[in-house]
Amino acid sequence: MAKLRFFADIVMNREIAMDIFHMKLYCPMAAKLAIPGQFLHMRCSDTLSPLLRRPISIANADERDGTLDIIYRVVGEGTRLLSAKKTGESIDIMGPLGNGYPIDQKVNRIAIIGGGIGTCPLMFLAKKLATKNSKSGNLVKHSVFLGFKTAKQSFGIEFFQSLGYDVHISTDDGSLGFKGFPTDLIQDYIFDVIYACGPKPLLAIMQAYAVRHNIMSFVSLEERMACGIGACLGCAVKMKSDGYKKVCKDGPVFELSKVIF
Amino acid sequence: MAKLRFFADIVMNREIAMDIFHMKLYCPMAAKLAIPGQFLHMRCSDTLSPLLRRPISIANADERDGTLDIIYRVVGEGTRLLSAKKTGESIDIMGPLGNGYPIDQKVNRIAIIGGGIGTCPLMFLAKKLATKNSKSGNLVKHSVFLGFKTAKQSFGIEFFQSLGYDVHISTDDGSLGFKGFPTDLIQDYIFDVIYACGPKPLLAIMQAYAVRHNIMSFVSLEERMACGIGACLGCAVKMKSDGYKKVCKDGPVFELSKVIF
Amino acid sequence: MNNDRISCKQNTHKTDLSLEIAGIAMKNPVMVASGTFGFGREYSEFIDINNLGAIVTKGLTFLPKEGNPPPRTYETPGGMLNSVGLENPGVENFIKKEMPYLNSLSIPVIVNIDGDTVNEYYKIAKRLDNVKNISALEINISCPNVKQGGMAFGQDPQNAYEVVKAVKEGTNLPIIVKLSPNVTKVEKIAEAAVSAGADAISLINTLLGMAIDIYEKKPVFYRTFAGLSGPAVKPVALRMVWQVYDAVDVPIIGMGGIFTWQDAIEFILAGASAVAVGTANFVEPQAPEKIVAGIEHYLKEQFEENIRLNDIIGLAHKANID
Amino acid sequence: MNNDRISCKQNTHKTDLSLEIAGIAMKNPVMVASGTFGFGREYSEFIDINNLGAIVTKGLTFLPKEGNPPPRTYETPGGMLNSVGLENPGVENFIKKEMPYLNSLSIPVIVNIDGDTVNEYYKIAKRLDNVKNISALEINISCPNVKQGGMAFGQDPQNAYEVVKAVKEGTNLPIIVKLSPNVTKVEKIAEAAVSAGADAISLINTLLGMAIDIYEKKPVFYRTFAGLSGPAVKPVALRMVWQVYDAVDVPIIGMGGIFTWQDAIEFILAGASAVAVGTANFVEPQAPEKIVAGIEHYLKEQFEENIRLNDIIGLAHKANID
Ligand SMILES: Cc1cc2nc3c(=O)[nH]c(=O)nc-3n(C[C@H](O)[C@H](O)[C@H](O)COP(=O)(O)OP(=O)(O)OC[C@H]3O[C@@H](n4cnc5c(N)ncnc54)[C@H](O)[C@@H]3O)c2cc1C
Ligand SMILES: Cc1cc2nc3c(=O)[nH]c(=O)nc-3n(C[C@H](O)[C@H](O)[C@H](O)COP(=O)(O)OP(=O)(O)OC[C@H]3O[C@@H](n4cnc5c(N)ncnc54)[C@H](O)[C@@H]3O)c2cc1C
Ligand SMILES: Cc1cc2nc3c(=O)[nH]c(=O)nc-3n(C[C@H](O)[C@H](O)[C@H](O)COP(=O)(O)O)c2cc1C
Ligand SMILES: Cc1cc2nc3c(=O)[nH]c(=O)nc-3n(C[C@H](O)[C@H](O)[C@H](O)COP(=O)(O)O)c2cc1C
Ligand code: FES
Ligand code: FES
Repeated sequence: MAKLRFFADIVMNREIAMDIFHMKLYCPMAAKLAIPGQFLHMRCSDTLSPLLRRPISIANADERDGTLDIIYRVVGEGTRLLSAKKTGESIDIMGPLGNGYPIDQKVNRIAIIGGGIGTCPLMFLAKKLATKNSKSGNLVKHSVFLGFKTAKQSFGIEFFQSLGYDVHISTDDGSLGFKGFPTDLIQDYIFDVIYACGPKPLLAIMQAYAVRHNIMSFVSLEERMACGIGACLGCAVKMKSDGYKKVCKDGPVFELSKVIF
Repeated sequence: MAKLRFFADIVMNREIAMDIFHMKLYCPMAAKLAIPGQFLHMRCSDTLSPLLRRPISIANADERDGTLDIIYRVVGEGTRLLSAKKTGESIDIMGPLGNGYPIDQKVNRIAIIGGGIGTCPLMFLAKKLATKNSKSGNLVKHSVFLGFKTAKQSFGIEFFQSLGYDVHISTDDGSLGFKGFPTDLIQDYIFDVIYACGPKPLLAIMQAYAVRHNIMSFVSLEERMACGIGACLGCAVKMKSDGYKKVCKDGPVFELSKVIF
Repeated sequence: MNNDRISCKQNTHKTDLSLEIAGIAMKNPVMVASGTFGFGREYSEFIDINNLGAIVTKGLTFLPKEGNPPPRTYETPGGMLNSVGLENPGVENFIKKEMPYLNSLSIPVIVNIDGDTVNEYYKIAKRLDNVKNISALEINISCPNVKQGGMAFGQDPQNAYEVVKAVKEGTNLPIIVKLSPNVTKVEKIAEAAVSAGADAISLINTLLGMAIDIYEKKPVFYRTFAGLSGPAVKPVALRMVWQVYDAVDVPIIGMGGIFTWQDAIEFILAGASAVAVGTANFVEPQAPEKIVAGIEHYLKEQFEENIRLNDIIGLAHKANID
Repeated sequence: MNNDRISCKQNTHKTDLSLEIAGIAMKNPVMVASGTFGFGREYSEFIDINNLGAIVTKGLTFLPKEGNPPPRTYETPGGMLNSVGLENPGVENFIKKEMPYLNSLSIPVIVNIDGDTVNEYYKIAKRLDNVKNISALEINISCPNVKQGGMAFGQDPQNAYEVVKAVKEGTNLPIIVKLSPNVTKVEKIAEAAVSAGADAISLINTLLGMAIDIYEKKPVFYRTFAGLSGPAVKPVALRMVWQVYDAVDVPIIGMGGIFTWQDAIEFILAGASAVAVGTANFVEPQAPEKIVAGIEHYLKEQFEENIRLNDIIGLAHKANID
């Protein structure tokens, strides 16, 4: 019985864009188990403030060197404390948790679309898809659409490019790439499968798009969590049928067409 | 109107004995105002845990270089967080607070007696008394009696010696100096004034001793504090007459004979 | 107060943590609180559930319940608010889908039940009466997150009396009544529950609280109010355990903000025969296991040999009398 | 609900924080809570007291009161327990020794009063009636830390009614009634207080809690129970302000765990016309000043020009109805 709870060593923790931090953790067991779309449930402090753990997507995992990467934006107390942690400290994590993106589809044209911090799980996904494609000799170019508030808050672009993806960038203020939203860019293309993560308005537009073009789509959702493992029923998200699902256990990845926004 | 609240820079913070830390703060205004027996009311965390400030005696103050020293034992959450602070961080303090030891007595034979962490305010006191004596040309040797649990937890001994005091040491386990309590050592001597700080049993014995020999004595007391400035009436200590006094405002230094233990 | 609320099975170990509450034999006094541990399965990836004293399930209603719209949780200083709204599969699905796993455990299973009406409580109790491997029912008369029933039953002695009476009629299982802290005199509700036949009292359920989103300018929760739990509520929970211990003679299961073994000992000294860990599970899944070890250590360190847990229940009341 | 609980003096500034509660003209809605600010003098070394909306004194009894034995305070997760026991110099010493300093302030002075009996409340009110520069009396019917009176008056509508009635007979000053949160239905007590003539309601006083020293094996406090305050209680306090706002038509002074301006805004949106800062003063003496600045900033950022504080009081109730 695997105990999915670890004290991971912080190998690196640095700011990679405005308020965006990249933390590398040494945790061989979790690195081995992780699949794209899963998350870590992290204790940000060893005091009672903040009390609850914080869910953060796995942005990369390297089974060989036993490390996991996360990328997070400082938005409140928990992430502020995370950002103050130093190399060499250890951190209490539960995970990998959640279901992850299904990547076994035999498809040609894949679109990955992310907004802001929603980019994080997509990085790990992109890497796995690239590995799978190079193995299977599938050389079709896949597209990535990323949206950021502003150039200063952008990250990950070179990562996707280095994997061979065709990367399209937009920013709200036009300081980098197209001025607008990534959903504006994707409207010109057609795909067999879409993987998405980002703010709700972006996902709602993608849902309409995917339904219109009848494209199989998977989305990673966010909801406030307490336990992170399906025990408290705290992270409910309403589905078109079947009532509420738990983001932490049934998700965070869902079929986009089934979600009610 | 002086605002007794500062964000002081941590110049140094290191373990000087088992679980005992020495922190040096740069805070010129507080260093200038401080007198022996006063304390700082320190915020140990910038989160809500722990919530309240922690009172810590001023163990030294150097007006010329603008620094204050504190020495503290790690006993709980607040002091644990203090001990984790790094040079260069700043810390939120209120102070100097409280009344301080009266040192204007024209006396010849002074005894300083402290137990454990109670030694801290006595260090600053000893320095002030030494300066005063060297100024006034008073060359009488004063005595210091210090008790510690064990040698590993002892500190400050050289400090008192370097100031020219006659230092008597005891430890509970006999690992340094006399095996027993500092109150055992003092029984052989007679003094004009006694300054004490330490655990209640020590102070109670000293009270009996001082009353028996009719020696003017001052003691610094501890009590749980909320505000630290006399506003909440939380730090009450019962006096033989006059009801309750506030340790933070009326004290922490009181005439030993008046206290009910 | 009496010492025979629980009878301890003496064994050869020096510290014996085993006890019997309302006929439920437990190997230690540490349970998990309803609604914080699902139906057990999820936490099996993090702790060995058979190390617990007992497991208490998520609250069950007669029919399945969908629960409240999100958000359902919200962090507060030292605590959290929840408005799950008793999402649960209903009693039949529970028996079919959850009991098989619970049957595989070697520890007592306590089923938490909830109803909109006195009759619903009766019906669930009756339905569960002949289900194997259920050790006791915990009647939740204190859920703040539902439209009807719930807490209203726990805020009035007469209502509490009626619910307990009805459940007693429906089942021969031992009955634990779970009290709401949102009352003027919790001991009055406890007395009513005991007079209706409660075999044990558990407390506290969540304190009624709320939060407002200052940018949306509206309550965070759909039902406006939600239940406050976690370390923040511990002082209140402890006080209520103390008051109920002074008022009734059945065993008490204490909960509310228990995080460490020191917290658990406070509850035991205040009069709790057993304790339940709730919110702490979310933060520290090993909290219950650590608490068992801590209690054992405390007993060994603070008392002479052959001390039984029994001997220290409510001990702080005696100090008080002196 | 009505918008005319408070009448705002419009001035030329874009955001006007001034208000009038029960006839007390305040330049902003941020007060300090009774018992956390002494008689004002102490904090003058840390903030400019004249920047506050009003000052509320430590609770006064008719005769001097010695208070409880130590310890009187104890830290809890996100909060603290206190058992000061209303140590105070009594009404005569207050007038002689504390009023001269309070007279020197330019802000309203509200005197918190407490009694063992209805008659004691009456006597204090009468004695203070003709003292100059007192803007209002806050009747504390909710102190948990005394042997007699105190909270007992605040846990029963009839008792509350009688105390308020008596105070009204003793004085022409505006009357604020301070409620206890340790009740089943706080709105019932509020209604009783208003029907007896309360000009405003303040809440919450401390939640009744306790702590146990597990090594001494006895309660930490001499009186066993003590009062819980600080951020831990905020969700409960906010909920009660919301309930009382729905029940009565007099202005509400909200308090309980307010630390930041965001907390204060939550209370205002829930229905508080003014807020009081208590425990936070101990940790962050500048909390009240920062809250004033934060409220001003929020109004400017979130609303159109010329918004008045008045316009946002209870605003979250409207969102709720939609
Ligand atoms: C499955 C999942 C994966 C995520 N992956 C990432 C990631 O890779 N990088 C990243 O920067 N952020 C990610 N988030 C969002 C991240 O969890 C929040 O930003 C974080 O919890 C904020 O904590 P805080 O204390 O800094 O902020 P606060 O606002 O102070 O947090 C208060 C409470 O609200 C919760 N909360 C706040 N924002 C969110 C949110 N967006 N989603 C869920 N709960 C929230 C917190 O967990 C906490 O309980 C993810 C969220 C989920 C659910
Ligand atoms: C005037 C004064 C001067 C002091 N000077 C020193 C000093 O120079 N060095 C030093 O190491 N300690 C000193 N102390 C004791 C120090 O304040 C406590 O050790 C410290 O507050 C413990 O905090 P904690 O969070 O680590 O422990 P915890 O036990 O977790 O603290 C919990 C609560 O109890 C209070 N508390 C715990 N122990 C004491 C105590 N002995 N006295 C008062 N309150 C206490 C804390 O302030 C806090 O509110 C002094 C105390 C006072 C009153
Ligand atoms: C998310 C959540 C769900 C809960 N669901 C239930 C429930 O279904 N039935 C019940 O009796 N209590 C329920 N409770 C209350 C807990 O069992 C417990 O009484 C309360 O949380 C106090 O304990 P704690 O502070 O340790 O969490 C729930 C609490 C939480 C936090
Ligand atoms: C140390 C202390 C003393 C108090 N004394 C009084 C008092 O004399 N009269 C009173 O009405 N309330 C008193 N209170 C209650 C506060 O005024 C306030 O209602 C309560 O603390 C909640 O607010 P807070 O969480 O901001 O502290 C006291 C609170 C504390 C912490
Ligand atoms: S966070 Fe507890 S069920 Fe998802
Ligand atoms: S700590 Fe508040 S009066 Fe001393």
